[in-house]
Amino acid sequence: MSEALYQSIVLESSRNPQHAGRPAVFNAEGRSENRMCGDIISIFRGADGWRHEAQGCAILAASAELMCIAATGKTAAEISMLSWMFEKLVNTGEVNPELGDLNALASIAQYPSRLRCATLPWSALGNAIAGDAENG
Amino acid sequence: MSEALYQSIVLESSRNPQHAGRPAVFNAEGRSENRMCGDIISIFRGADGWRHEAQGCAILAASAELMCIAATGKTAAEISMLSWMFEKLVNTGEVNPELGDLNALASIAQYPSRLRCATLPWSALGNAIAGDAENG
Amino acid sequence: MSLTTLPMDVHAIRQDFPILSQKVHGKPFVFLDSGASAQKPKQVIEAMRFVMEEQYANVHRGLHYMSEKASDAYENVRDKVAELLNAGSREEIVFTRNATESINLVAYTWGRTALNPGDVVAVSEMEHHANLVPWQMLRDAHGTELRIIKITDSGELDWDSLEQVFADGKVKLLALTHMSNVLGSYTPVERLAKFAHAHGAKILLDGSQAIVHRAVDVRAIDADFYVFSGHKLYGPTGIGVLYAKAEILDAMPPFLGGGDMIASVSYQKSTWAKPPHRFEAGTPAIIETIGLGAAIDYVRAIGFDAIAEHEQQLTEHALATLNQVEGLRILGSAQDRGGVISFVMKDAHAHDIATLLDRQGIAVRAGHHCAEPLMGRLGVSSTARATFGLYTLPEEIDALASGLERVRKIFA
Amino acid sequence: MSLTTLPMDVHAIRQDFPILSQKVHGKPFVFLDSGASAQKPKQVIEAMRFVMEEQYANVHRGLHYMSEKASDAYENVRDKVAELLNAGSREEIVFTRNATESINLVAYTWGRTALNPGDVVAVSEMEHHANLVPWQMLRDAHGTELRIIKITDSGELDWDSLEQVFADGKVKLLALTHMSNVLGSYTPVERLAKFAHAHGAKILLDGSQAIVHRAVDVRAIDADFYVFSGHKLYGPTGIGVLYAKAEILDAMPPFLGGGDMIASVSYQKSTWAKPPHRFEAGTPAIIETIGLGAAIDYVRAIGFDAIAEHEQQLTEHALATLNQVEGLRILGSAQDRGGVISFVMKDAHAHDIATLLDRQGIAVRAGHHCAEPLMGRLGVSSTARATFGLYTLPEEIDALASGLERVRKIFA
Ligand SMILES: Cc1ncc(COP(=O)(O)O)c(C=O)c1O
Ligand SMILES: Cc1ncc(COP(=O)(O)O)c(C=O)c1O
Repeated sequence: MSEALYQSIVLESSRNPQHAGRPAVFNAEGRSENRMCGDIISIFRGADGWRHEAQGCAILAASAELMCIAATGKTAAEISMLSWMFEKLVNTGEVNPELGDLNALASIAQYPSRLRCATLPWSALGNAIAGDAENG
Repeated sequence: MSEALYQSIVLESSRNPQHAGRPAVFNAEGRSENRMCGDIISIFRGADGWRHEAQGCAILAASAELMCIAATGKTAAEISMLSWMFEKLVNTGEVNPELGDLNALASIAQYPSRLRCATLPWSALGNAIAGDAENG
Repeated sequence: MSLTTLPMDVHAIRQDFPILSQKVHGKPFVFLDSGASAQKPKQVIEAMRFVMEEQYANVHRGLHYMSEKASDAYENVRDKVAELLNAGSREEIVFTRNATESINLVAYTWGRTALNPGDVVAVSEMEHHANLVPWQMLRDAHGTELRIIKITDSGELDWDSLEQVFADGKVKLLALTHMSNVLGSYTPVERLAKFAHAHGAKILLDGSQAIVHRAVDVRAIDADFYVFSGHKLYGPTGIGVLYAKAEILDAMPPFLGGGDMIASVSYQKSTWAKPPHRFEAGTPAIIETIGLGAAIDYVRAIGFDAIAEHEQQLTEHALATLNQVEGLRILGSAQDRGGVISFVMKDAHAHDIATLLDRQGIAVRAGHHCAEPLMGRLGVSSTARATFGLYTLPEEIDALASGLERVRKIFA
Repeated sequence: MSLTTLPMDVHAIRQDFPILSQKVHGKPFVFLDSGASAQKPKQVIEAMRFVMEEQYANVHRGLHYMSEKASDAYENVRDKVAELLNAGSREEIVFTRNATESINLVAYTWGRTALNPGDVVAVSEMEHHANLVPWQMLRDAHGTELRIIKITDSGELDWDSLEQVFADGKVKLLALTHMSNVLGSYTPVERLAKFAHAHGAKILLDGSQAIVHRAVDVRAIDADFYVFSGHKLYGPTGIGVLYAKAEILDAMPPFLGGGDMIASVSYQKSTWAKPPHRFEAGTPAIIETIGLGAAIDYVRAIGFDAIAEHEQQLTEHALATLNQVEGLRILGSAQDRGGVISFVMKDAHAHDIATLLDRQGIAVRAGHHCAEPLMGRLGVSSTARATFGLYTLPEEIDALASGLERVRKIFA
């Protein structure tokens, strides 16, 4: 289907995110941006897990939401494994059962110029974890 | 004929010029050069008329020689008329009886990139006459 | 809008552009991105093929047949450009890579010699980065000042702001776009040139967008500098133009050093060739220049009257049609505006719009259009943009409108 | 020399170059001016046609199909160039207009930041103006010193002179040709790079001529900068290459300002993109870059081993054959020399030679070959020059020799 990328799970995650908004208190924070298109994303680890603040397209927002859901409750090592699998997913388009709902973004592989929109939240998450490690 | 430009009168004028060499005494002098190809020419008016010192190709040398012959004994006004007719000759290729031996250079019109070789002596002559006029 | 009212036979013109009959994602290709770069007619492609297959050699220094032919063809385009712009002479035309290089050339040479530290370069809020960053770099390297002339909410130059910027008499260069690549607004160039000159400033016009749609007469405008790119005017990439008045070019030092731009070279000192060659170092874009010549022949054969009228009709049609798409907002509403239309949509980001349109075969651009500061002024982070060329059909604008309806439904 | 000994099928190769079957002044076209610019194989012409007819749009910022295709094709050539040069990474490859611009880019950016007034740039007596004038301009603008390394009478670099020039430790850049465009001499680049580095200097190599004939490995050479032009490598005009080591590029400020070279733009301050994009402002030569990619594919398919051997055989044949022409003198006699042969003839000026050969269909170049100071060193005001490409046949050298016999007779 030609608009495969914009399936309901993606639209739903971008429109009605449950993990959006900066928590009042957080113990890790990461940011990433793509100035070429104005995308900006911040990731926070609050009391109830990972949250995001995304400014950009639907793919960015959906990817951020799905990522926060998947990352919450995971260790740094598990997140880095997830990140690696996600990278593979969006580059090859091959669905990976371990990725659950993140597979909704598989068809980004057919939209190479949008890849960055999907991976930007993961860079921010990487930054958050790296910063956390640095601080202690 | 494909080598029309190099007819005997041109070769002869370039090889055995009768008006070459700086006169010991001269009362007008002009110079022109084309640095793109290294051509340099100086023109002098000595006791026995116009003479040239040319450094360059056969066309330059022949044109200088034929010009000195044609210009000698002429007034500035007549020379400027000649120069104008010569310009026309080498641009159109149309023989002009009034130009006499200078017509040997008519076929330069078929060699546009060599035009400058034929007209350089005339620029130097123009400079000589202009300088002369300036000096009084 | 009925086709029969178009001022030229766009269907016949489309036959000249082979790419327009391609399919994209299985759909007819609707190309609404000419403002970024235009497609090439077969006349241009053929001119480039011809020189490569039949008359190619390096130019200027050759005494053989192929070099003479190529040199003639190359230099002949200088005459064509001079005619296109109604320049005073062919020596006022310098070939560059693109409009960007043309502006940088002026900033590096004229800017660093004719301007003194403390002198002001004024640009507007709606400049492409190409007409902003070089002046920032000049500021940082040479100590000139950079001032910004505001635009109104409708996307026109704010005359009050212009007067303020000029008030202290320090402005020595007004560098302005002739047509905004985001808002489609034309600037009143004759009036601006008069204003600049009356205030002791020169004027540089970025004609990248305008040259495509309107007859440009640099002498009627009294422009000091005028720049554009070949690739937006249906010509090849790799070739651009700088027009400058003869007395200005004469006084400018060279930009790049190398072959063809010198009069003589010795280790101690080299002397420079006369303009325009002084500014064309090294082997030029021979094939591309010849391609540009073919593009100029092509547009002039159609005629700028017809082209301008066609653009006008398309623009009116687009404004009317797109305004009917629910939640869509067109940016800018200048009186004098042309075939460049930027818009945003409620709930749909420009990138998503572009991607979804692409899947329907429709090519539009999305992003900041190399005008980041303007995005800030407009209060958006990016826009979607549809731009028209001489091959654009009203039906393609209708296709865009239905495509956008579909986008709206997905995001509704 | 018998054809059967040639290391590749030159007759088959010639079929790829449509222009070679043209007639000139009614005679078969004998093109011996590839050193100025090479002819283009139909694979290159076809690649350019393809992009213009089937996959064209502006690159980098597009989210639609045509832009993605064109961007991929464009960026893909960066990989091809990186492979051609054996660069460490694709980010070390910057696209320019030609070798001249590549050298100027280094002089303007690296030269004005990494070099201090008083630092020395050293070039040789056999540089093309492209590798001399930019360093003169840098000297005059920035206060660096320019030193000249002598060559021997055979046309090789004079090692004593090199050591003298470096003796006081002030040389910070050695800028040298990899192959002389007048004498055909190759320079011992590995050894020179070692020498330069041991003396705390960087090395820039002008590969305009060498790249055409030999496999170049910038890492094996340990070159800091390497430049060449597409049009001499059977590619289109309007596209050139600058290779520089990643850490050097990273530290270099931008050259031209505009679109695509920025990370972010605000009125106060803009930040620059990472290399190579930092150095590619504005719409690049998309079509020409893709053409260059096809040219690289073409020469690599033939293989540099075969190309180099072919050049070697032609050169030997030419030296033997031309030396038999009475009154002809070949300039230079370097041990390691290739397919560029300059000569003078008793009583016949180079211009007359070129014109008379042209009338026989034979294209050679005449003049100072953009190397005026070298002409002074050689004690001539100009030379005639025959240069060979991969399509050159030994028979064409024979035709040149008989053509020259004819010239000799005319002037005898
Ligand atoms: C050795 C050398 N360097 C530099 C150049 C300049 O090349 P381009 O004119 O393509 O910039 C040439 C070609 O003319 C050359 O032979
Ligand atoms: C108004 C304007 N100025 C300058 C440019 C830069 O043109 P180029 O990238 O061809 O140098 C563009 C095109 O992107 C433009 O629209």
